[in-house]
Formats: sequence, structure tokens, C-alpha cells
Amino acid sequence: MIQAAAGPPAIVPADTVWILVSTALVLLMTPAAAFFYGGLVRAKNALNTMMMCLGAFGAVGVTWAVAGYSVAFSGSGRFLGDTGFLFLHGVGLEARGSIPHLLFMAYQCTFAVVTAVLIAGAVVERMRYGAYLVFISLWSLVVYAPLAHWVWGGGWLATLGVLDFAGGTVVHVNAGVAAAVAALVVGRRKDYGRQAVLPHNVPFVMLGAGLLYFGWFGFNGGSALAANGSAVQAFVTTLLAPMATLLVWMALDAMRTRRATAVGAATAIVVGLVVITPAAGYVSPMGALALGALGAIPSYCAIVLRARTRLDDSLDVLAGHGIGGITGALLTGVFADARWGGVNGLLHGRPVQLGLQAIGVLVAIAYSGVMSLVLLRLVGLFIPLRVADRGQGVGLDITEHGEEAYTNGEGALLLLDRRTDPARRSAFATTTTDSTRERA
Amino acid sequence: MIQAAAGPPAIVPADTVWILVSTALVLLMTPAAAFFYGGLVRAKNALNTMMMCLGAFGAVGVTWAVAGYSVAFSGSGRFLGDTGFLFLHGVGLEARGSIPHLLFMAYQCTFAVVTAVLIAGAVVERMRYGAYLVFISLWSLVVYAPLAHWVWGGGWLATLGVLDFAGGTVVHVNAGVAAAVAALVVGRRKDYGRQAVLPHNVPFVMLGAGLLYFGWFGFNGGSALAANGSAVQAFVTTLLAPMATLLVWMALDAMRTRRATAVGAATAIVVGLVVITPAAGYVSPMGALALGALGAIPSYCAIVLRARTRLDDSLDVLAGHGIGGITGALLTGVFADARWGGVNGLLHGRPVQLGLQAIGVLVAIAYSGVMSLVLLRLVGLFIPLRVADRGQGVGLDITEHGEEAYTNGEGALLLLDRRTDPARRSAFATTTTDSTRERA
Amino acid sequence: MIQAAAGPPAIVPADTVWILVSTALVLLMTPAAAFFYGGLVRAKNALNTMMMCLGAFGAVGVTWAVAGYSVAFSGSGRFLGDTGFLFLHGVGLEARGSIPHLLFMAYQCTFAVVTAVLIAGAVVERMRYGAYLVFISLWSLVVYAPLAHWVWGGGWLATLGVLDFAGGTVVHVNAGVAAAVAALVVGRRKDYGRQAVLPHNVPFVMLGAGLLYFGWFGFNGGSALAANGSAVQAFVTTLLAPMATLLVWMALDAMRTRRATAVGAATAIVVGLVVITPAAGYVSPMGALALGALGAIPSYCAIVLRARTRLDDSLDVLAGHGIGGITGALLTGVFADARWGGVNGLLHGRPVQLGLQAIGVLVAIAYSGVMSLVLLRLVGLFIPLRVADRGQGVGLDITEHGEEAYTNGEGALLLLDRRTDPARRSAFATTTTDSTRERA
Amino acid sequence: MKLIVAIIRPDRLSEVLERLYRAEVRGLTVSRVMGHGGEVDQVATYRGLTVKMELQEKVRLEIGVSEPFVDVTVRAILESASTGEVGDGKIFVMPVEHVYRIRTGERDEAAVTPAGKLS
Amino acid sequence: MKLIVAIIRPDRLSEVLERLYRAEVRGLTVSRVMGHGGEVDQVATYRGLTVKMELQEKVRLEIGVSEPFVDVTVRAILESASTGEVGDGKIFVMPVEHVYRIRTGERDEAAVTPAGKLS
Amino acid sequence: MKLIVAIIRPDRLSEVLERLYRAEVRGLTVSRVMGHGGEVDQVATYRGLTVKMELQEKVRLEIGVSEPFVDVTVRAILESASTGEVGDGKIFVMPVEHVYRIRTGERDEAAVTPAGKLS
Ligand SMILES: Nc1ncnc2c1ncn2[C@@H]1O[C@H](COP(=O)(O)OP(=O)(O)O)[C@@H](O)[C@H]1O
Ligand SMILES: Nc1ncnc2c1ncn2[C@@H]1O[C@H](COP(=O)(O)OP(=O)(O)O)[C@@H](O)[C@H]1O
Ligand SMILES: Nc1ncnc2c1ncn2[C@@H]1O[C@H](COP(=O)(O)OP(=O)(O)O)[C@@H](O)[C@H]1O
Repeated sequence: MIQAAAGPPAIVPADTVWILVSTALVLLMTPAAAFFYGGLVRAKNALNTMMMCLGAFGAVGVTWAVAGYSVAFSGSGRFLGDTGFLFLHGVGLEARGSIPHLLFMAYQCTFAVVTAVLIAGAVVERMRYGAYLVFISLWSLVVYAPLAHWVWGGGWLATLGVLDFAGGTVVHVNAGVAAAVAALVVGRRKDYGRQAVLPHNVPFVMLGAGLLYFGWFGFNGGSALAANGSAVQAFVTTLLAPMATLLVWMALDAMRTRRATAVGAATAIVVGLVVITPAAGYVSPMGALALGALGAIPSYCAIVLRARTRLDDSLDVLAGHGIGGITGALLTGVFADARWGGVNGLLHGRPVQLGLQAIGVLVAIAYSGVMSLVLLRLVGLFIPLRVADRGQGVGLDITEHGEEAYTNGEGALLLLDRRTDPARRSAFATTTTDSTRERA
Repeated sequence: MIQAAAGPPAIVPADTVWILVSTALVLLMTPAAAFFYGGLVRAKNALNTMMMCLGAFGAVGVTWAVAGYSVAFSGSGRFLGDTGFLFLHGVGLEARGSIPHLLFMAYQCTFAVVTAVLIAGAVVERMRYGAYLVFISLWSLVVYAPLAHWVWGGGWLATLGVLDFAGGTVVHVNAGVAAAVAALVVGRRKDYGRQAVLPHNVPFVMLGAGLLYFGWFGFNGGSALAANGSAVQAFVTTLLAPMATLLVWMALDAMRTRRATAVGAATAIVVGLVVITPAAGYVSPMGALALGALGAIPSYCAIVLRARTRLDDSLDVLAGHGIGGITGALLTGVFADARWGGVNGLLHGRPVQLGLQAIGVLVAIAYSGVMSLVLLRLVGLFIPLRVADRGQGVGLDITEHGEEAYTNGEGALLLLDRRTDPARRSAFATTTTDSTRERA
Repeated sequence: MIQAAAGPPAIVPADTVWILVSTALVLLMTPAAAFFYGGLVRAKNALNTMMMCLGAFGAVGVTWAVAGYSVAFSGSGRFLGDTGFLFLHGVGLEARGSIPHLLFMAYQCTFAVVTAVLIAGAVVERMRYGAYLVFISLWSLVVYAPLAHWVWGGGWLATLGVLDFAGGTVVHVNAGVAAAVAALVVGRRKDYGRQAVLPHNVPFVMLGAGLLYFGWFGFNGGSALAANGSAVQAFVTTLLAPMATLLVWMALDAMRTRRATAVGAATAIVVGLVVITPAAGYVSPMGALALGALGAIPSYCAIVLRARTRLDDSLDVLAGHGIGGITGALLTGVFADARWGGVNGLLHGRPVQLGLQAIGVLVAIAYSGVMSLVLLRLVGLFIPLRVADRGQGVGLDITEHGEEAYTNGEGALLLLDRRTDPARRSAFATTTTDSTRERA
Repeated sequence: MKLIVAIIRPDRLSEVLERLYRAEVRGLTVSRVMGHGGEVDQVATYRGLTVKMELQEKVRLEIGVSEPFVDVTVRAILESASTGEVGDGKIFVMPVEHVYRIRTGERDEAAVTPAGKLS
Repeated sequence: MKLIVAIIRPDRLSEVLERLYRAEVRGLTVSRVMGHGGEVDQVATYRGLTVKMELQEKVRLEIGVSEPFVDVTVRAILESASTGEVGDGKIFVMPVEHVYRIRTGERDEAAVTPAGKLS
Repeated sequence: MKLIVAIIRPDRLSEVLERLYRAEVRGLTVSRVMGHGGEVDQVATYRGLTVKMELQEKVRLEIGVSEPFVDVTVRAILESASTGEVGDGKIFVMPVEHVYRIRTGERDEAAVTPAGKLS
């Protein structure tokens, strides 16, 4: 309506506001993931896990601004962007669609960060922090950015007609596959299979799930890139799908173990959000409920089965995001409804869309799988990827960050190095002489 | 301004954005309540309490989409909606007011969820999870939806002239009364009155209060259903009232115990928000400060007195939401100011409004009280409502969800069932054979 | 664009929505700071620290509505506002710029609260709660409001040409200096320098940092007071700068101690946000990255050095906000780019701006330093500022609030006073007779 | 002098403390422990896994008493801590050579007598 | 009767419990403690400060056994808890005068025999 | 061999550890406990309720020493842990029959001598 009043490319304030808000919401998903993941690990690895998320703001965020955005969104190549937007050159306040170009870049930046962060869940409690940061930075450039180009940057998958509203394949299948590869390359945790590794703080997991639900409105709703009907539709399907997933998940849980677990419920909400992501702007609200309900099943089974395998995808990124993303992408080809956004899917008489979706999924799996493997091996040539068993025993918070998540009152439990000079202990109970430090 | 340019029912993008944001904010109130409530209980019931909140997304959310919305908002009946919107039939992207109809439904959906969740606070640490979910689903359909219809859906209370901007009676009085009834029907916790049950994590309570304050801007500000002056007014009164409540509450606390407590401060913020809810769009900013300040007193006294009674409304839902909602609804009839939205109240020479408000309150109390009782008895016929004393001793996290909120490092404390087969203990410290499970 | 269509002062809905959202976001920064600070102290002082933040909603919020706003934003005086807006008189829904005046007041209110809250970080674990609340209320009136007037209310610093987009000097330099003064006047913690006082909950610190990042979009992005290009620019520079700061900070950390710490990363994000605050609407996106990267260095060094001094600025408010604010204000004079908002700085051939910025900084330091000292001495005449050593040993949660942040399960550890009347212990394990209370 | 160490159920702590108070036992130290005995194990579920929690929460009491109080104390605990179900816990009576009161340096009997009794 | 108190590494707990089970030792109590011995200290960094953590996490086992079980138990722990690196911990064998089973009031031998053995 | 068990105030831990170090006592184990004695109770407020916290936070030290060290250790603790106010805590000296060093299997004296002393 307002758009109609404007000339060719004009900025619409309401659209701008919505994408400003959406960008902030997607940004919040990274700390949200930090809590979702951080609560699921043992206390001695909590900070490391959360730092794997927050650290991506630095590593991936800067990479994106400097180069990733250009790879994904400059030029009109079928396979790669050009160098036009390197160092954000030429990205200003002019319109891109109905919002300022710079804002579009920022919105995409928050996607790049949170996608890379998802991978962390598969390698927590054992991967070296430096190697991890280098890997996800490269990954965002070499794996994520090209895939984003193919689907959203006008590349070949978009041309082919693959539907991916907000990132089912680009974000979730992609990250899920990369995560499984990373789990394999980095190897199992030293205790895997011998001890039950229980979450140290389930309320944090629920906080993470709650904030992810909240932030995902920006992820899906904002993907309309305007405050229009499509945004509203995507928003509401994003609201409804996880509700159905949650209900089905609790039922499955109750059938299997007679109780609905809290970790299960938190997982269900995330899986519901993943499943609706590629479909958000293409299906009806009732379709969203159906999609959410059906989407619970593959991921639920995958999680139950994965625990019996030797694949230590520690926080089930493959089962949650990979399988969830595949389910969502395929079901988009089933439930897509032209009355609710573009094209019809299988259910509305157009089975070809399901095939197209399958192609999208296969391409993402293949590209992400191969390239992630190559990158990890490459990084592994220069930096060891894995913390030694002994360090895993101590916990990565201490080995990688020299900190503990929780220290109990009365710093009293901390003393000066007595061996070096007991007499010096008078004034300070702490020393700052770096030379006497030893690696734990 | 923009509205003027549009034909009869037209969608206004800025309004749409504001209600998108408001919906997301209200959604966040459910996890916020999970933390507010979850922090107040003992650690052994923390997950159960939080699941009572998050589980409502599934149970109440789906109920609302499938049927509740139709009961509340379809047709033009004085007492009940019709079946027009069952299964969201006919709820699309067309305008309802100046926003898409689907968005209006979603916004109301988040209200239904969070209202039902409030009840949890009265039955935590003892109600069976399944029975609870069934109860609140039915309750949202049979108690909440009709009341919403009467006040907001064009029903008889609206026609009568009862003011309830964002849900003082529909949400807070209603939930508060239902909570008290539920506390009575389910019965006291086994330890009630014998042991002091202290909050296990007060920072979580403060996190909950902070997020509720934030989310409530969507609750009250969004109730204008447009980005207009009324929204701004409701937003700002919502900002100011809790500030005054907090100040008065801390003063009362300091007078009574010489200290301002943190749980008290968190409670004060919520009570201030409750009090301003029915009045948000009808009173002046200074009126909001007065309302917030006065509103502290009845709830403060109710909480102090309740603790001396045998009514185990564990987290004081009646005192906080019920009494707070009543205070707010009545004071709306006192402070309402035609210059600031519609009609005058007692202070501005129109005492009749106070009477109308009283009617609204009494109707909500009566309807909610009776129907909640009936529903609980009904559910109780099929499912026991209460966890046995022994299970309460163990904690509901284990009995209802088979989990613990906090497990300390080194899953090492977990072993295989040795009695069945010690030899098998070689490889895995965990078993997945469901058949050997026993209920704690 | 839309603005062009409007008459002289007209309200623009999209701008209104953006400032509504921004106000909510800035409000959230206060609970965010509560977690950032609360996680850094010892468990026995966690609630007190968080209450220093949340209590400001009552103390400072009401002060602002009643008088502070008038001091800062009424009239056209060069040095002080007049009494025109006392008690919000005359502050209604009419336009101020393109948003309702009342909303502008509310937005500024959230700034006043969060600025005062920053000071808490310097006096935690020892300052008496009552004295603190009185101090920050007066401070917001006597120090913050005038400074806000000089820079944003049309006062002399604005006229001079000092740039401060969202509060580098008004908020951060101001609060940082006041904090250092407060640390000096209140004195060191009893354990300072003898024991290492470690953070009790680092995940809370990371939650705080995450929410601050999220809320800061309202702080900086909202400071454009419209949903225009300036808002987008400020938003995006606010996104980018902390990313660069984080990267540099982790590198500095790794160079100094061979590990990137989590507390360091959380601090880096906040410092990056502080540094970009004065510059947000004046520099290019690449300028923001440069500013963020450079801005890490002075604050990093200040934190390392401060720990070796006798100044117990417990949570490094001076180093983080004071030094960060100064760095940001000065670098604004370096990187300001007329193509990106107004005037040029040193790098673009206008060195005079750097001098102006230095004047702004010096004025803020001098005014805040002197006035904060006077106010603290004044408050100290009537109320002791400091909790006695013994109380510090017990912890301020108990002495100031009569609560503990975490109590472990089974309130069982709580018993009635046996000495007074063992026989009475039958029914209730808790007593409410205030007369028998004793101060710990 | 003896040190009585008792492992009890957390939910009996209240009663035990009360009973000890009545028996004029004033000084004691409490800690949270985990125990394994003949109890039925609890089951927890974590995503795909079902795990047994073989360690149950217990509370450990440590009470230094002079000889005449040993029997009184043991009896008080036996009576108040027992529920009759497996998992009630154990009491250990251990010899102590000396007890000191840190505040005054007093030794043995004097160290465990409540201050009030002396004046 | 003896009370065996063992301080071990947290990451050996699993093995120790398993070995004790095989040695037919069924009842025990576990708690988390912090220990200081000859271990190399860990280093933590907090903003400007580098601090040494001289106390390491350990687990404390408390096992009441009748005389014939003392050696068996000690040996089971020695074998399963040792890694050969400094910090493996200590075992203390202490005399106990009486043991009571709270549930039944049974004393001494009877109190530490698993219920199953009696029937 | 003796096991010295001391209950002290948390805020004296630092001083006690330092004094023990000077007394050449190198091995010890620390845990957090709650104690009840003659102390004035703390008061907490929770919404409508005022509750007494009859248990205070304390720290428990457990130190295995050979005979010649017993007095030294007790004296070191008495001197460094005392504040003169009610609630300073207690020391229990208990007999130990054997001590084992898990790492090496060494027994008694050898087990409590710091590794450095042997070489
Ligand atoms: N031999 C033992 N040594 C130390 N603690 C024990 C011993 N046996 C049992 N316990 C403690 O007592 C608790 C209950 O013991 P259990 O044997 O299950 O109960 P009951 O005495 O009723 O048969 C256990 O959880 C454990 O903490
Ligand atoms: N004398 C002692 N008394 C009590 N606990 C001790 C004693 N010596 C050592 N410990 C405990 O044993 C742990 C390991 O002791 P340490 O002497 O470092 O190892 P090792 O026995 O391998 O030489 C310590 O962390 C401490 O908990
Ligand atoms: N008989 C006892 N047995 C075990 N612990 C005790 C005993 N008496 C006191 N304690 C511990 O010592 C602490 C201080 O004791 P209390 O009697 O109050 O102090 P004081 O020794 O200064 O008179 C208590 O909190 C408790 O932990």
C-alpha cells in the first residue's frame, strides 16, 4: 500500500523499523544459543560452550562485514558473488528493496553469526577454542556465504525454484551436516559412552529456548524484508508450529518414558522453529500446525537413535537442526499453498516442488559435508583440533579460558603461590606475575 | 494521518509492525513467568514449575488456535462467539482494524497462553503435570475465552461500559481467582506451614521480573492495536506505574522488616504492572504513578496476611494478580480521565464508572471461581490432581519429568543398574532399556 | 519521505513505533546490567548488587518523572531547564519532533535509570542500600539531568558543537567518573587486595552482556528519534563496533595470558558498545569497526592496571565506561565523516572537532567528579555510606535485604527460634513476630 | 568424648534437629552428601538416554558429645530419623581423643558444653 | 567395625564405585570436597588478576565396614582410584565403636549387612 | 596417626591455610558445611514470612597427620581461626589406624609425608 506510493527503489519507514527490530531479535539468538547449549553441558565446560557462541560475534561477524557479505550478496553470479562489497564498500543507506542496504547487510550478518554458532553443539567439551574460531570464520566464508548466495543472493538454487523462506537449507541443514562432520573429525569426548553426561543447568536450557522462540520471530518474520502480509504470515506460522511440535514431542516422550521431560520440551520448541523456517511464508496457519506436529517425529527418533551410536554429536545438532531442516524443507514442498505465498506443493497438486526441495536439501548436504571436511582437515594441519583427554578431565573452562563458571563465595579458597615466596604473602592474596603461571 | 489516506478497513504498516513486536513481547512473558515462578520454588521442583509455563505453549496455544479464538472473537453474540473461526477457518491476511486478522489472532493467542500460565503459581510443588495441562487447556476454552468475549469480543460487559484496557479482569482477576480455587482443590503442599519453603534462586526471580516488565509493554502498549497515541499512553503508564509501586513496596518492606527485600522488589514490579493493566490507556501519566503507588498496598497486605492462613496459594497468585487486578480495575474507575482516553472516573466527576468497574470485577470473580471449581473437579474425576506426599518429598522434577534441574559435573554419579547384570557394565554407564525402569 | 508529507510538527507512526521499541530495549538494559554486575560479585552479595540496579527503577525513575525531566528538557536555558515540565505538567501526546512528547520523556527516563545504575559497579559489596538509593536519586537530578541538558537539551555544549550521539559523555564518562569518586568516598571492600574476589556466576555475566548488546540497539539506534537513515546507521555501527572490540580483546587476552577469558569477552562487548555510543550516527560502518578495535586497547590496559592499584572500583566502571566513553568521544572527533552524518573529524580534515570533543570530555569529568563528591559527602552526613566489616563478612544480601540468593532445597534448614519457646514449635517452623528479630 | 556421625534423609532433618534440641544437644555440623545403599534407584531421562541415579541425596550430621550424651543422642536420632523404608541411613559412633573449642582453646568436656551452661 | 574415609579424584569415582560393587561393598556415602596436597596448582584469570587455585576438586567416600571387609575395601579403592600422578588422594581407616541402622535400630555387623543378605 | 577435623568460619579459611602452611602441614581436605551452635541466628524475610536461619555456613578441614604433628596442627588452627566471638568452631582429634597414599599404596607415616620430603 505504502509501497505503491513510492518510486522505483524507495525506503519504507515501517519496513525499516521491522527489519531493525528483526535484526536485533536475530542478534539475540546467539546469546540464546549460548544458554541453550551452555546449560546442556557439564559445569566444567559451561563457559567454553558459551564462549563458542559469543566469540562468533567477533570472529564470524567481522569476517562477514569484511568479506562474507560480498561473497553472498554482491553481483549477479550464479555461483558466487563478486568483490563489489568487500570491506562494505558501496554499502550505504540507499534502498535495497524497501530498506536501507546497510540494514540488509546487518540483518544478514546476524544470520551468518548464528548459523556458525549452531555447529558448536557438536564439538563442545573437547574442541580447542582457537581452532574452533578459525574454523567457523572460514566456514562462514567458504560454506555459508556461497550457499546463501545460491538461495537468497540470486544464485542457481533460487533460479531453479527451490523454496527456502528463512533458511531451512542454508542455515539448518547446512549447519547440521557441518556439525556432524565436525563431531567425526574432532572425535568423541573422552567420556562418551562410558558416563552419562547430564546437563548442569536445565533452567538455562529453557531460558535459551524461550529467547530463541522470541528471537526467531525476527529470523522468520524479518525474512519477508518488509512489514507486509508475508511477514505477518511468517510470524504467525512461526508462533504456531512449535506449539504443535511441543505437544507431539511431549506425547512421544510420555509414551516412551511415561514423562514429558524439560530438556525434551526445550528441544521440541527449537525443532518446531527449525521445521517451520523454510516454510514460514509459504504455508497456511493450519499447515504450520501440521508441519510442526509432523516435524517432531523425525527429529525425536533421530535423537533417540543417535544416543545409541558412536557419533558424539554432543548436543544433537544433526538430529535437531539437520534432520529438522530436512523435514521442514521437504514438507515445504508438500504443504506450500499458492493462496498463502507463491507456489503450490504436493498437497495442492504440484508434486514437482517436493522434488525441487529434495534437490535443495541434497545440494546443501553434499556441499556442506565435503567443504566442512576439507576445512576441518586444513585447520587441523596448523592447529590441533582437540583438547587432550587430561584437559577434558579438568574441563575446558580452565584449559581454554582459565576460568570457572561458578566459584563459591569467599574468594578465600584462593591463595598465593606459597612455594615461590611465603614471606611475600602479606599484602596480596593474588599474584599478577605472568611468568609464574603454569598451564593446568 | 496515514490512516486518513486509507479506505474503510485498510492495513496500516506501522500498526502492523507495532503489533508484530507486541506479540513477540507478550510471547516472551511466558518464559519470563517460568523464571519468576521457577526461582521461587525449591530446586527439586524448579523444572516442573518452569514446565508448567512452557508446556502451556503446546496445550493452550494449540487449543486457542483450534477453538479458543473462535469462542472469544467470532460472531457478534453477547455471551459467546460462534464457530466461524474454528480451526482458524477464515482467519487470513485481510484487515481487522488496521492490522491483518491473522496477526490479531496471534496477539490474542499469546494472551491466552500467559493468562493460563499464571495459575501455575498456586499449585506448584504438588500438582500432577498431566492433570495441570488438561486443566489449563480446558480452562482457556471454558473460562478465559468467554470472559475475553464479554470484554473485548463485543460481549455484554463491553456494552455495559466496563473498562479493561489490557486485561485487569479478563487476565488478572480471572487467573487470580482460578489460582486460589486450584490451590484449595489440589490442597496444600505436604510441608506447608511446617517448613519455611524458601526460593532456590532469587536471581531467576529478578530475571523473570525484568523480562515481564519488558514484555508487558507489548501486553499493554499493544492493546491499543495500533501505533497511535493510545499505544504511547498505555506504554508510558506501564513504564511509570511499577516505578511507583516499587518505591512504595520497598518503603513498606523497610517499615515492616527494616529491609527492602529482593523478592519483594520483583513482586512489586509485577504488581505495579498488574495494577496499571486495566487502566493503561485511560489514565494520565501522573494518574499512573498514583495508581502504581496506591496499588502496592492491598497486594502487600494480602501477601503478608495470606502467609498466616492455611491457603497454600504458593506463589501468591491471588494476592499478586487477583488483588492487584481488582485494585487496578477499581482504581481505573477512579482515575479514568476523558482527556486521556474515553471516559471520566470518580475523580473527574463520574462515580458511576467505579460501579461499572465493580460489576466487571464481581462478574469475573463469580464466573472464574465457579467454573474453575467445576473444571478441576471434572478433571479430578479422571486424573488424580495431586502428587503423593512421598513424591513431593522426592520433588516433582523427578516424579513428573524424570530429570533434575542441576546435576553436578562428572556424570560419574550415574551408573548402570548393577543388580540386573553386573557383567554388562563394561561399555556403557547408561541403559536405555525402558522395561527395567521404575517409578521413583 | 513520509515526514515531507506532514505539516510543521506531526507525529510519524513509524518513528513512534521505533521509539516505543527503543524505549523497551533501553529499559531492558537495567535488568541486563543487574545480571552483568550480579554475576561478577560473590554469591553473598548477588542480590544486593542486583537490587542496586532494579531499585533504581523506583528511585531514579520516579525522580525523573517528577523533576529530572524538567531540569533536562524544559525551556531553552543554556545551563538548566526550567520548571515547565515538573510533575510531567504539559507533557502530553502532542508532537516533539516526529514522536509524541510523552514518549520522548519515557525514552529519556530509561536513559536516566540505566546511567545511574552504572555507578553501582564501583561500590558493590560494601555500600549501604538506603544511602545508595538516596545518592543515585539526587545524582540523577543534580549531575545527570544538567549534563543531559547541556548536550541534548539545547544547552551550551550542544551549541559549541560537541558531538555525542547517544551518550558517550553524558552517560558513560559521567557515570564512570562518578563511580570512581564513589569508590574512593565509600572506601575499599574489607577483603580488597587480600583475597581474590572471583565472580560467582559467569554465565550471568554473559547473559547480561548479551542483553546489553540487544538493548543497546534501542540506546543508540533510538537516539536518532526517528526511523530514518541515521537510526539505521547508528544501529549498524552499534552492531559492528563490539565485534571488532571483542576480536581485539580476545587477542590481547591471549597475548597476555594465553587464553581468551569469558569475563573478558563479556567486558569487551560492553566496552565496544560504550566506545561506539557517542559516534554511532557520525561514522561509517568501517569507521565503526576501526573505532571498536582501537577502543579495546585503553580500557583493556586500564582494567589490568587498575587491579594493581588501591582503587577498589570493584567492577571497573571507570575503566569500562569512563575510559571507554572518553576513547569513544575522542575517536568520534577523529572518525566523524560528513558523508555519514553532519560534520567531519580529524581524519576527514577537520581537527577542530577533536578539540571540541576533548572539551566535552573535560567538562563531563570535572562536573561529574566535583558534584558527585559533594553529593556523596552530603548523603554521608545523614546516613552512613558503608556496611561495617562484619556485615561485609556476612554478605550484604543478609545485612541489607535479609535474604540469600540461593538457598538449597528442603527449607528444612530453617527452624523456629527455640530459645524463646520450644513448646510452640509444633505447627509452624517459621515465625512472623517481628519483635524477636535481630539484626545479623 | 565421641563423635557421632549420622547419615539421614534430607526430609527428616527438621525433625531430627528438633528432637536433638529437646535432648539438649546444642552443637552440631551438617553437610549435604550423596548415599548409596539398598534403596530403589531413581531414573532420569536425558534425550535419548535413560540413566539410573544410584546416589541419593542424604544429609550428614556430625555431633561431638561427651560420654553421658552418647546414648541420648543416638536414641534421639534413631527415633526421629526413621521412616521404616529402606534408605533411612546409618549412625556411626566414633572415638575422639580431644575436642577443642576454637574461641577459647578449652578442651574436651568444656569444649562441647554450651556457653550458657558454664555461667 | 571400621570407617574407611577415602579422598579420590572426581573422575575416578565411576571406576571406584564399580570396583566396590564387585567387592560386595554395597553401602557408602559420597561428598564433594576440595583438597590441597602436592598437586600442581591451577591458574585462573579474572580481568586484571591472575590467581592460583590451590584447592582441587576431590570426592570423599565414607564406608562403614565390618572387620573382614576392611582389607578388601582398601584394596579395591587403591586399585581403582590410582592414576599414578600426584593428587590421587588418601585413604584413612578409622575405628568405629558402634554402627546403627536407622531404619531398624539394628547395631554393628547387622547394621552394615545389606538387607538382602539377611533374608 | 590422627585425623584432625576442624570446623571453622569461612572467612578465617585463608588465615588458617596460611598458618598451616607455615607449620609445614601440606595435605588437607576442605568442605563446606552448615553448623549450629551458640551463635545468634540470622533472620531472613520471604514475602509474608520471617524465618530464622539456625544453620550458619562453616568450613570443615580434615587433616591426616602423624603423631608429632598433632599438637603443632591443633595450635596452628586455634591461633589462626579464633576471633573470640561465639561461633568460632571446634577441633576434633581422632584416632586413625592406617593411612594409605592412593598413588603409591604407601602406608601410614610415608603416606602423609609430602613427596618432596622423601627424595
Ligand atoms: N556401610 C555404609 N557406610 C557409609 N554409609 C552408608 C553405609 N550403608 C549405608 N550408608 C548410607 O545410608 C544410606 C541408606 O542406607 P541403606 O542401606 O540403603 O538403608 P537402610 O539402612 O535403610 O537399609 C545410604 O544412602 C548411604 O548414604
Ligand atoms: N594429610 C592429609 N589429610 C587429609 N587429606 C589429604 C592429606 N594429604 C592429601 N590429602 C588429600 O589428598 C589429595 C591428594 O593429595 P596429594 O598429597 O597431592 O597426592 P598424593 O597422595 O598423590 O601425593 C589432596 O588434594 C587432599 O584432598
Ligand atoms: N558438639 C558439636 N559437634 C559438632 N560440631 C559442633 C559442635 N558444637 C559446635 N559445632 C560447630 O561449631 C560451630 C560453632 O560452635 P559454637 O558452639 O556456636 O561456638 P563456640 O565454640 O564459639 O561456642 C557450630 O556452628 C558448629 O558447626
